[in-house]
Amino acid sequence: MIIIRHLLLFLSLVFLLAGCVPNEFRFENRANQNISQAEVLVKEDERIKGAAALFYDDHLIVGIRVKTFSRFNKTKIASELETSLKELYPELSVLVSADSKILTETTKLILTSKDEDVKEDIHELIALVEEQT
Amino acid sequence: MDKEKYAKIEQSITPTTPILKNVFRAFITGGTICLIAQFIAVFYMTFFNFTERTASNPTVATMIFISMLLTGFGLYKKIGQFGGAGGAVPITGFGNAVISAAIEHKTEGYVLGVGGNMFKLAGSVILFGVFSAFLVALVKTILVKLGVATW
Amino acid sequence: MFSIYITAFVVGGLICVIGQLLFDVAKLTPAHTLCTLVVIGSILDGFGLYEPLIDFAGTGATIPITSFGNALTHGALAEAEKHGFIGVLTGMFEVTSSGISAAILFAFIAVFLFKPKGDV
Amino acid sequence: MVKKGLLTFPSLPSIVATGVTAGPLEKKSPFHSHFDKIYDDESCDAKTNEHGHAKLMEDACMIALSKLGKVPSDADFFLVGDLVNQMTPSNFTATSIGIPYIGVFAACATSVSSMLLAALLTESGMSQLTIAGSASQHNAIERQFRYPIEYGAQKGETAQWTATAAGIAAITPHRNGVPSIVCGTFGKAVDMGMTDPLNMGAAMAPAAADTLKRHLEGHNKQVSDYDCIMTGDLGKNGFAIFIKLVQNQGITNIDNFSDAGMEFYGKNPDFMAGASGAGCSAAVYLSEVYAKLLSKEYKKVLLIATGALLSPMSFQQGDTIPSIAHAIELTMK
Repeated sequence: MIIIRHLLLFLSLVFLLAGCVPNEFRFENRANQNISQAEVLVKEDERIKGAAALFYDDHLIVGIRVKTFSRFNKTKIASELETSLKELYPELSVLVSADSKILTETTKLILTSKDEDVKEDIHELIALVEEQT
Repeated sequence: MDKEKYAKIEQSITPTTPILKNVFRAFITGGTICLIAQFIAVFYMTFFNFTERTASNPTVATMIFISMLLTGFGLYKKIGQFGGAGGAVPITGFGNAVISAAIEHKTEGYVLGVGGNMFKLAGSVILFGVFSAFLVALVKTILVKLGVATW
Repeated sequence: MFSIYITAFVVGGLICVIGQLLFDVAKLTPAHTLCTLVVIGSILDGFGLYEPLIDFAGTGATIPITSFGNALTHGALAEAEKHGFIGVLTGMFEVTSSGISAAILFAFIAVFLFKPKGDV
Repeated sequence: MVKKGLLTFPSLPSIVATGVTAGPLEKKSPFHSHFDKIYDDESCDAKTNEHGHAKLMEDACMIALSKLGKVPSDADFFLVGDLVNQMTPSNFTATSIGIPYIGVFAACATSVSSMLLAALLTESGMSQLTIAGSASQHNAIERQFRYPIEYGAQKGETAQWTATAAGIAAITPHRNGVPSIVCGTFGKAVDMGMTDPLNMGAAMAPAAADTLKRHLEGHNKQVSDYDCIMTGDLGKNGFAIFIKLVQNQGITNIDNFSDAGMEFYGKNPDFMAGASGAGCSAAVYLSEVYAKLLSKEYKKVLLIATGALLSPMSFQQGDTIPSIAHAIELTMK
């Protein structure tokens, strides 16, 4: 019994710590852009079930979560979205990733809004995505 | 008595492999190992700067570390006996093959024993991995140059 | 979020089932089975099918030995895309699988810590 | 009587003493109370498994000799064998024990072939005391023939577990009050095309059936003459096939048949089909069977040790597994 309780505790801890971001759409505008276009584009895509988008300065960073069976194509979905967003916001440097790390980190950036570090964090995320295995 | 006649007798008596049972056990064992690895991967993604893609390296290393402990304490052979391919196919099985061979041949010395025998089971996996990767990449490159395929 | 755990379990389990069928139906030895799976992983990556599987199943696809063939082929293809034929070779030399280095390292550590025990 | 492979010993050489040693896992054997020494360490407190293997054998020899009140220099011949490369454990034992030595290899059938040769030497008057027997050590032999000990390979129901045990017999010219060797049969190597080293019972069963048939016909005996007919290490599956083959030969009464390997671990499923190894049959024959002969529970027994004559290389080269079985008949008057 004790083992089971420990296991349950451990599992719930892992789930919590895993940055269990709920499936919702979060859009944050800190760059005086018209974000509604992006909102429509992301929300209308049926394959996407959650997203966090942050407009900051000249950056647009979007972390998306795709539906389970669309995960096979998630890199393609992300790059498609990236191309369309680039067309919408030609003046911004756009990063779209279906990697859950980007989603959690972007969510964190949106929630803990300390303006000074955001730029640095965004650059870090970009470097992270470009990193090869 | 000829060989064919004996083979018939032998087959009628030797119990058939319980394929369904083995397959089920392999599924459970292999699935559980991958599930544990997924927890570890999420752990690395959450607490360190790893993406889904880059987290796989430390995850694999951690799994092999676990495999080392299980092998050393004599538990991996029990997992292998229960799970069959479920224990052998995950990277932990690769680790088990290398580690078990290494500790087995310690008595012959570190160079000829450990060094020479470490890959006696797992070496073929590396050979065929590298060779098939070479062939596949070569064929694909030729096809792309011919315009038949794209990257 | 939770679905990744389910897909990892199921896909990882199914790859092991293929291995078990190679054991029991095709009567291959463990070494032959693992080699076959590595070659399968490598070929799947040649068709560009393994990476989507990783996206779908996470560790369910990266932990089975098939991912080793995939990693090598992927490295070779990535370089080949940039440098042509010579990239096939350089790409393979560039890829170091963490699986192999971890196995070597931990095996050598294990040599100092453990002794084989012939119990049941 | 001169017949192919058939031996009779009119002078009735006797097995005057036995020494049986075993590893820690062998405490699970229902025969363990008959073993003279059981180690707590699986490599018998030696540096390596191979040294442990040699120690197992050496201690069995010393125990057998001490029961007679003899020292190694009193013995005339030393006939032993094992399964490790070039029989190094036997060679090391022979070095330390210092008796003129003939290495005998018949895989797991060495237990009986060495005793038959010892009986021949005794019968011819060339030997007053011969030490014969065989040994096996699980760790040393598994790694030689199969995988590293800690490797997680799945073994099927037909696989066998190499026993850690040694059985040594001291054989002298006839003495009263101890079991003696009446006759024996050297087997022919039989190959029925079996290739699975994890199902060696199936490879060895035809050899056992062949030797049994030749022994019964050649010495003009019946199955019912014996209190016990015990094969060596066919295991559960091999023994079932052996019984089928024996029944096909027209022998219906199989009540007195048993198999040392199958019984060795008390049919514990952890050990799959049972024990194997050169020490398995030697240990059972020279402890359990010998004790029952001494107590006159058995008057006449036929022991058929079986051996699979494979090497890891022959298996990898895709060769089939030839097998051999040697039979020895013991009586107690």
